[in-house]
Amino acid sequence: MGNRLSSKLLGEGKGGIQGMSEIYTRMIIDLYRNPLNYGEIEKPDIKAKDTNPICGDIIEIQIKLNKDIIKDVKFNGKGCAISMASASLLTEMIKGKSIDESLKMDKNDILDALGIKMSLVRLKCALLPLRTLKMGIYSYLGKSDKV
Amino acid sequence: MGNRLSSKLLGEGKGGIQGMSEIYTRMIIDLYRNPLNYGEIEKPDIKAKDTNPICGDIIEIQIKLNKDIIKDVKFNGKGCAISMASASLLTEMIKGKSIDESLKMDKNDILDALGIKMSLVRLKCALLPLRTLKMGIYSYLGKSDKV
Amino acid sequence: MRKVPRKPIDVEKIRKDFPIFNQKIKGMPYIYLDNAATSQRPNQVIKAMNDYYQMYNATIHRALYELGEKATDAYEESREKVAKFINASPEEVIFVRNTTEAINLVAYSWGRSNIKEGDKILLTVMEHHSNIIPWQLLAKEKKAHLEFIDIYDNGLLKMDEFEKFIGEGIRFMSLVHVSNVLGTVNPVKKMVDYAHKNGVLVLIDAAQSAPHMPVDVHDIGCDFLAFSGHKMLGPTGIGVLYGKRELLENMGPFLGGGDMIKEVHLREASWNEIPWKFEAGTPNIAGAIGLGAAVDYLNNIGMENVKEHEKELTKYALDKMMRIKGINIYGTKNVELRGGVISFNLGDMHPHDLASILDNEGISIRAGHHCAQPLMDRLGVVGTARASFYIYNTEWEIDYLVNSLEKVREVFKV
Amino acid sequence: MRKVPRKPIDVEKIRKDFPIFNQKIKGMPYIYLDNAATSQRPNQVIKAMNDYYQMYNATIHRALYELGEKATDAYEESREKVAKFINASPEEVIFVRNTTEAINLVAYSWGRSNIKEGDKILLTVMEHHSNIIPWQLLAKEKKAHLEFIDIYDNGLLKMDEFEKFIGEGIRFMSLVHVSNVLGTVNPVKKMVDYAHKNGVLVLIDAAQSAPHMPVDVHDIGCDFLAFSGHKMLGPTGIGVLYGKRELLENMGPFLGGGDMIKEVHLREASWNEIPWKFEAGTPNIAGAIGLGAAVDYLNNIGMENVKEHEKELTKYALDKMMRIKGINIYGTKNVELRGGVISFNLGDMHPHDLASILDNEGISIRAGHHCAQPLMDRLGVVGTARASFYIYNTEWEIDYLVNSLEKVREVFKV
Ligand SMILES: Cc1ncc(COP(=O)(O)O)c(C=O)c1O
Ligand SMILES: Cc1ncc(COP(=O)(O)O)c(C=O)c1O
Repeated sequence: MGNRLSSKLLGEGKGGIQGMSEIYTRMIIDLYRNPLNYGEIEKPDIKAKDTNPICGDIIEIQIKLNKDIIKDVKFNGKGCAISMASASLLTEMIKGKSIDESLKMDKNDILDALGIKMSLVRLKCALLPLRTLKMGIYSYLGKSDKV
Repeated sequence: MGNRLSSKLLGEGKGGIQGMSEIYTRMIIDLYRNPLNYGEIEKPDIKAKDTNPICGDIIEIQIKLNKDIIKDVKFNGKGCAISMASASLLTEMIKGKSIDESLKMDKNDILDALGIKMSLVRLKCALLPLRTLKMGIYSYLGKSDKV
Repeated sequence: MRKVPRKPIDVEKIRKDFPIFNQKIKGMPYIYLDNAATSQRPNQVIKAMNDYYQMYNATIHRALYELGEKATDAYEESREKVAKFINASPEEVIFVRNTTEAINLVAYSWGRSNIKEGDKILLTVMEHHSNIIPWQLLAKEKKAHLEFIDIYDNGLLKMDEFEKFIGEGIRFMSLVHVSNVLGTVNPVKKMVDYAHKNGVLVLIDAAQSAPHMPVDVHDIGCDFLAFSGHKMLGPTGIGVLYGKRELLENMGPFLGGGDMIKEVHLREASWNEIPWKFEAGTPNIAGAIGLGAAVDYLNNIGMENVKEHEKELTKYALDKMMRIKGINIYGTKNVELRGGVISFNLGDMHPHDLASILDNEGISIRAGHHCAQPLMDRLGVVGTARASFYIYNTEWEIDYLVNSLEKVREVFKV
Repeated sequence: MRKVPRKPIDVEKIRKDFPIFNQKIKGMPYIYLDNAATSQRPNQVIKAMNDYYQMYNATIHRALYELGEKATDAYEESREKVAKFINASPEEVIFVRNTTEAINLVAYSWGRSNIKEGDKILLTVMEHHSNIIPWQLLAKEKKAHLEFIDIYDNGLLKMDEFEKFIGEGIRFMSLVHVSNVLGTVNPVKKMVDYAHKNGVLVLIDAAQSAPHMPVDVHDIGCDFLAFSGHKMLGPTGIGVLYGKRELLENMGPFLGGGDMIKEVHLREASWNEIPWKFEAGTPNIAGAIGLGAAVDYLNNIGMENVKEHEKELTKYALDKMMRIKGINIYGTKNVELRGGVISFNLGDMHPHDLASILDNEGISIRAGHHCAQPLMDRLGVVGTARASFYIYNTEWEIDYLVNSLEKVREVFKV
């Protein structure tokens, strides 16, 4: 999973740019400048917001469902390039998936998609969108008595 | 000062006994077993008590005056050999002196009298009687408006 | 806790790890018998701290650079080691300065919001000042009462008094695991069990147990447990408070500042998750790393083996010391019920004189009230002399101690 | 404070004392610019602690044997060094873990018995969380109020607001000497003077000043002053609270336990003299000794020279950095009014990204809210990147930083 997408998106950009940094690939910088699925959805079925207390990054994810299928998803918020790129990729990946499938996604899916290795501190940035997504799904399932 | 007395009392005993310890001279052990001026005075003019919080040693000094002259002095309390010997020697030294003279006594007089060198912690034991004495004299002078 | 095969400790090998024993004190091999006060530190612990200072010195948690990451990893890895050592989860392990701060943290944070006027807090007469004063301060503020379980003359707790107190209504109990004076090993598991059945929370002061025997918080079942790094081969300035997760999560903060917060506004703030909620400001990073190395060192020996070694030394010492004329040894003589701590007096000698003379012989023991004045009052003494053992002590050292005591006795005509 | 002739710092010589600079990080010489978070430690400090652990490791104050005496002497000698360093008396110097604990000590001990319902406590918007949360906790408990002095956009305090607040009735003020974000050096002497004329006691958070410039508590006139050892070449886990003698003597204890008592009975106790009244339990002995060595090291250089060196670096850095396109530097550009701390942002880049990329270049800077979230809110940013200097930093390092920032700018298309 995810691999497919990351290789599509990564294109030639994998690896360091001008030797500056192993983690700031062109893809990540591009996604920071031009995020995918950034914005809001009218009357979303799922809506969740979380922050990373270490850096103050803040992400909100909004989802429109068609039964159990994620019909549309948007995110907004403020954060570093890693968390923004991660949110772009995550929203791209779950579009059209069922919420159950989405729940099964884990850390490795995100890292594969980003195509980089990173330190523990930055990992928290990378995983913030996924954590927010799961929070949102769980509380939706809770409210709708489906768990 | 003091030297006179200490050499009198020290006799042959100065220096370590059986190599056990430089500070436990025969004099000190003898004074621990048989303290000088131990006891109480009826209706003392000066009476003071103090403790060494590190070890719980407690010394009370009682003085009978004849004008400004120390006519009689006794001590009582509980403590280690150093503080007990120091109290014996101190009371012996101030007998017959004026209270002003007594106030002038200092650390070196006590150490000379004991005839030993010692560490900071034990120094507090050695000086407890002198501190108690001075406390007593000062509060006497304070009460009698003589300062 | 790591399982290590039961086997006698190789003291000669261990002593080589401790630089302090490679020097002579007053021309004599150094005999250190004040381990209940603080232990010595092996090279491994010193090196772990030096490595931090020399190779990856940085602050933790918020540093985004490589050395900061490394420091964070080392600090949190130490927490995991400590957690395993007492069979707890890492988030239940709070780094503090020492046992004293750990107990105060509970008294301030849990105590001030749970103890009400008229409540009773149960202690014992054998507590260290660190496990008395925080409760006195709390009781005074809240108009609560302190009760104390007495001991028998042999140094064991009066269990019927304990049950009576619990039966009469107690809100909280704080109890020493192993007495630093009597050596008594209290039956904490049984007592915690009984207390819990009566709804009483229990803090265990493990300052003298965690360094010397296996301590398992799940087995004991206690709600809080406190100990100090410096008594278990670790550095000074680092200690541990264990607390049950649900309790810690529901407690308000103690010290406020950096790292213990989630969000701060001018007039309100929210707290970080446990354990960090209780670790305000830049912690003793090197100290925590050193403590981790100390735990490794003890695990390599095996805590069962540490305990066995000390039990044998204690037995040997009691046998020999009891034969000294005029000696008075406190506490039970049953080594199954006591740790490696022997308090004694010699005739009418002041314990300070005893310690001073032994110091001149190159032997370090302790003398005084051992921060347990109420226990001294109970024993009717101004203080005691105390010899306490650890992994590097030998029977030969005990022989030397006993010989010296015999000489002291003669000199002082006891 | 020792008088040392004014002369430029010999950085090459100094760097040799710091083992961390003898290694390469990612194959590059290590550029450490996070000194406001924590400093590096010289060999002299590490050695002082090792000597204690290896040669005279023992507890202090109550040990009657030679090594215990030696440890006590070294510990108390460090206190004297620290006292001289800030021109205080030794009994006014309390060893704590860090600045955070120092401030909490005052909030708990002085605050809880002096702050009453409706009282106002004055802070500033540029305070570190450590100088906010303790007062929030106190204010909440006592139903007191917090007031905050705002800043101008150039990072200087609004002095008219300060005077207005004082005029309207303030019970206590706690104030940072040098901001860890803006670098602003507040006119503490003048402010203390004005506060005292209005009967307001003042605590100075000297975490960022004591390491970097001469600090004289008598000259400043403050009632309390707090700082951390780890930011001034000393070890982690040791810090200092200075308090005026009369205040400390009249304050109740904070933590209860061994060493801070005079006499203990079952239900009451009396306290030791200052400073020990506030040092409960076994302290960070090695940490205090290490801090003493750090003070020696700084004295040898001379604090005036330290200050001058940093001023020159800051000036050099500001000049160069201001030329970077898209950079936003916070705080005053007047180096007479700011310490060696430069916070900045680059275009719309997140400061974390900046720090991460620089890390890859072998440069350690900080990024985030710097434990000053209210100040971030005031500045309208999520965080900043921050470079901060110390005695071992050079102009070459700043050139390298500036070069790297230029490259980052290109890559990120700022
Ligand atoms: C201004 C200021 N105050 C307080 C602190 C807190 O210091 P510590 O974490 O050592 O307690 C710091 C350092 O982070 C600081 O810069
Ligand atoms: C039983 C007991 N509790 C508490 C303490 C206090 O330990 P610390 O001084 O490390 O806080 C000690 C050690 O002195 C102790 O023996």
